[in-house]
Amino acid sequence: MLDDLKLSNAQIAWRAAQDIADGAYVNLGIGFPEMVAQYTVEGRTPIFHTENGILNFGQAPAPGEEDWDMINAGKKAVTLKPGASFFHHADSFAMVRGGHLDVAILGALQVAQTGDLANWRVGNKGVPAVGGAMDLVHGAKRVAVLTDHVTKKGEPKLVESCTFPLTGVACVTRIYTSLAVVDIEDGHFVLREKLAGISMEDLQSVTGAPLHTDGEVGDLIVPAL
Amino acid sequence: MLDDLKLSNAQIAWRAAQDIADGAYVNLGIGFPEMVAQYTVEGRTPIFHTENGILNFGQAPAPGEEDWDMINAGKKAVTLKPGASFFHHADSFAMVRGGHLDVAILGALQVAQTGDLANWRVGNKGVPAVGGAMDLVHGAKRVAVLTDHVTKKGEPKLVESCTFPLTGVACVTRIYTSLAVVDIEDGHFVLREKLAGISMEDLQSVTGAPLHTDGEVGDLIVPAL
Amino acid sequence: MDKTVSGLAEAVSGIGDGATVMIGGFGGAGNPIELIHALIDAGPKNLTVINNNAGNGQIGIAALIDAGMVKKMICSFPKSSDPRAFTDRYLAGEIELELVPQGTLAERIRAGGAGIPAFYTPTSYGTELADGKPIGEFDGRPYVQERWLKADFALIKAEVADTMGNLTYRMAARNFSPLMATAAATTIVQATRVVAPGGIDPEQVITPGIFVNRIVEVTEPKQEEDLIRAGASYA
Amino acid sequence: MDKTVSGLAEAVSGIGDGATVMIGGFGGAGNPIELIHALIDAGPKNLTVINNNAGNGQIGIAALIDAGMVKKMICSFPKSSDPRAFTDRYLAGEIELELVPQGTLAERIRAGGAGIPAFYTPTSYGTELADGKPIGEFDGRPYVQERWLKADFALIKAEVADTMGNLTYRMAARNFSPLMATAAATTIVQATRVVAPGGIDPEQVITPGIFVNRIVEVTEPKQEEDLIRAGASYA
Repeated sequence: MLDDLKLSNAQIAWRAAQDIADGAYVNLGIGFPEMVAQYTVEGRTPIFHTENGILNFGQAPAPGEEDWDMINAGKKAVTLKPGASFFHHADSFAMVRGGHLDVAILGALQVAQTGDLANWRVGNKGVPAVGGAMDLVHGAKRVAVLTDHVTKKGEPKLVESCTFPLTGVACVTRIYTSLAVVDIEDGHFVLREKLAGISMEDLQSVTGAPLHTDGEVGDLIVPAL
Repeated sequence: MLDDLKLSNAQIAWRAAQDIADGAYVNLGIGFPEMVAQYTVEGRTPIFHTENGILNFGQAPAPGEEDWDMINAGKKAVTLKPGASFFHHADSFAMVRGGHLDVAILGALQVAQTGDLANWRVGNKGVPAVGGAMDLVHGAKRVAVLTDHVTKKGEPKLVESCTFPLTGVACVTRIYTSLAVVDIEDGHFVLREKLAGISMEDLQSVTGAPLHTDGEVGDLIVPAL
Repeated sequence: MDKTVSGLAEAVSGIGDGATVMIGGFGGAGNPIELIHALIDAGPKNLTVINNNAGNGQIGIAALIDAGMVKKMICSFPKSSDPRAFTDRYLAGEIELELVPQGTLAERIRAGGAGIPAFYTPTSYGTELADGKPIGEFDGRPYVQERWLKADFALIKAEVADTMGNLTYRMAARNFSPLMATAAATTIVQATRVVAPGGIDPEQVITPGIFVNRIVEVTEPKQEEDLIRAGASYA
Repeated sequence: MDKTVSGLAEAVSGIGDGATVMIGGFGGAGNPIELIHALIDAGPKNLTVINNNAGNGQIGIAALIDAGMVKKMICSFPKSSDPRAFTDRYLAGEIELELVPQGTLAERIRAGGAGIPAFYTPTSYGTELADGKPIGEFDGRPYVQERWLKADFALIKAEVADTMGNLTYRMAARNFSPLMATAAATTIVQATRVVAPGGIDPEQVITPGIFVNRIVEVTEPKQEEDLIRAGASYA
């Protein structure tokens, strides 16, 4: 049933984009979070940061037009917008660690009600790779997560405490899922919006820790995408 | 008697300049040490660094030609040589603290046989001001001092241990005085050169700690300046 | 996005009593004289001011001190060409001084901007300026632990700004300014020229716009050294 | 003063067995392919290599690993487009990995160049990458103490170099290179264009020459991503 109701990744990204203010400095994690840029709200011009040293990059160039010296952290070719700048890695992570980004939007394997995030490694097999994830979770004024509400096996991704290796402790402030928008406040999940078609009980049953409310729970309404 | 023999400041600066290799990166302290630049050995091109963010600056401009946005750490107007660069203060002191300078040449109130230097403050009266002195003593591969051998009152400036507030501990490696060239090695003064006209005994009598020797002591020979 | 404001008064608005203010400049180079004088006009009290020096002559930071607005200076060298304003108040016990070695001052400000709460440096080890600070030993050598420096506001003089806040500087007027721009909650810039986005080559941006909040164009900025040599005064 | 050398072989001379080598580049941007291949030709063993990634395809750092010359990688992301060379050896236990968060890697290298033996960062606190590292608390928040990183050599790709070693870079090929240039005892640069002193505007120098030891001109440098897409191999 949830599979019929739930938002697509594009719709989750769209919802996250609604919360990005005009002029905000934003870092989008590699992969799914990068989709958020496509749904920038009309009339707003966020400035996108990439760890490898560009502020205010834009869309991918047309195929064949790539310059591989102008890439983002996902190693995809990008273009520049007017007012862009290049800088080295220490300056780039000064922006991150120094709290200069307004928002970082990341993917998640698990998010705990304490705000702990696990998103870099499932276990201890294979080659570990961390990139900039552990920096980004401590950098932005607001750290948001995009994620399916449950795993492919139907297990909660919003949990009491993470079982996968942590990326950071008490760092996430908002979660955009395929079913809901959940804030993290004082070590609790606080439900802000949910799909109208799902009951509180059903939502709680696929969430690994108590969903609190604080005033009215809004309807999570997104366009068809 | 010593007053008749002793080198002028210009001659001390000249002697120090002889030890600056071609292509060396050099910081000259404000005041007396700045004179060293005037005696650069023919055919050598040291590169001068100033704390406030210039590498490879040159002579003062002609009077009236000053641009007060192009000054050295002593707030004197300078010119640029080809291959100069500007950078901010953190990068400038990364050059210093990171050990990238080949030599820093500083003034001294006292130098101890341990290499301790006192050169920023006589006592605890008046307004204290430290500038970059405490950074420079830990920055360069070689930290040298230019100084009269004794104070105006005839007291030794090369001492067992400094009585004035310290600038740095175990930092000075060579001292160019008005009477001698003295290295600091393993907590001892090691005499390298002395004026031919002064005896070992007389030199020792105006030096506040034992002068050791390690091989032959050369004659300190400088031109009339 | 346009960070320009209408004038100097708006640029310095909101700097209240007790604020900590970083001010760019070294000697006469890079001091944002017009912003400082606008701040004197605004008149907040009990400021903590961070600059390499402590003002010269009767303009800029010296005038700010003369106006009785500065409670404390954090600087490396409060003795420049004519430091009377600071000296008089300091000897009278009317102004506090936190003396910081110049490289440590620069690194503490950079650390503030870069989210590094503390670091170790060889500088000042064994001296009175390390008194009371934690000492750490690394690879057999002692180092002093220093803390980051942040500010509520930074006042910065730039050469060119675009409206998004990207900045370039002029020669050695760069000095502490790019660091201070990163370490203040609100960074206020006076620029000799303001251009549209794209007007600065992305390769040549020294301060990226993310560090800048307000920009005011001052097309013919005063140079502190020139003012001092001319005997100028704020009043 | 002229830091240019006659060719690639001379540029990488003296890099001996057991050396620690920083190599600039992030993804395909900024990797000094020609210097890396010259290093493979020279053939030292048991190298420790520091780069954000751990090589891709069959060229550059991947080829260095395939040649059996690398004992240890220090990097943040050893899983790029085609990381087979590293993956195979890592899973076979034939190569060590020190995994460092990207911002911490950058800051550790900067610290190495700036004479800062240790610093505190919020990054990795509470994670397995902080295991065994000292924790410090500042203003009520916990931080991880990290140490500087230095190297014997750095291999750097620049856009323009003057003969005194002043450098500019090309777009996002800048990445770690200006940091690594400061943190190595010997910094070796391949530049697309070498000019006389004065050929780079002093305002636009990114790496001042003090950090550079050897320069070799490589007028048409290979771009790693292009090589990988073309299926190129070192051998």
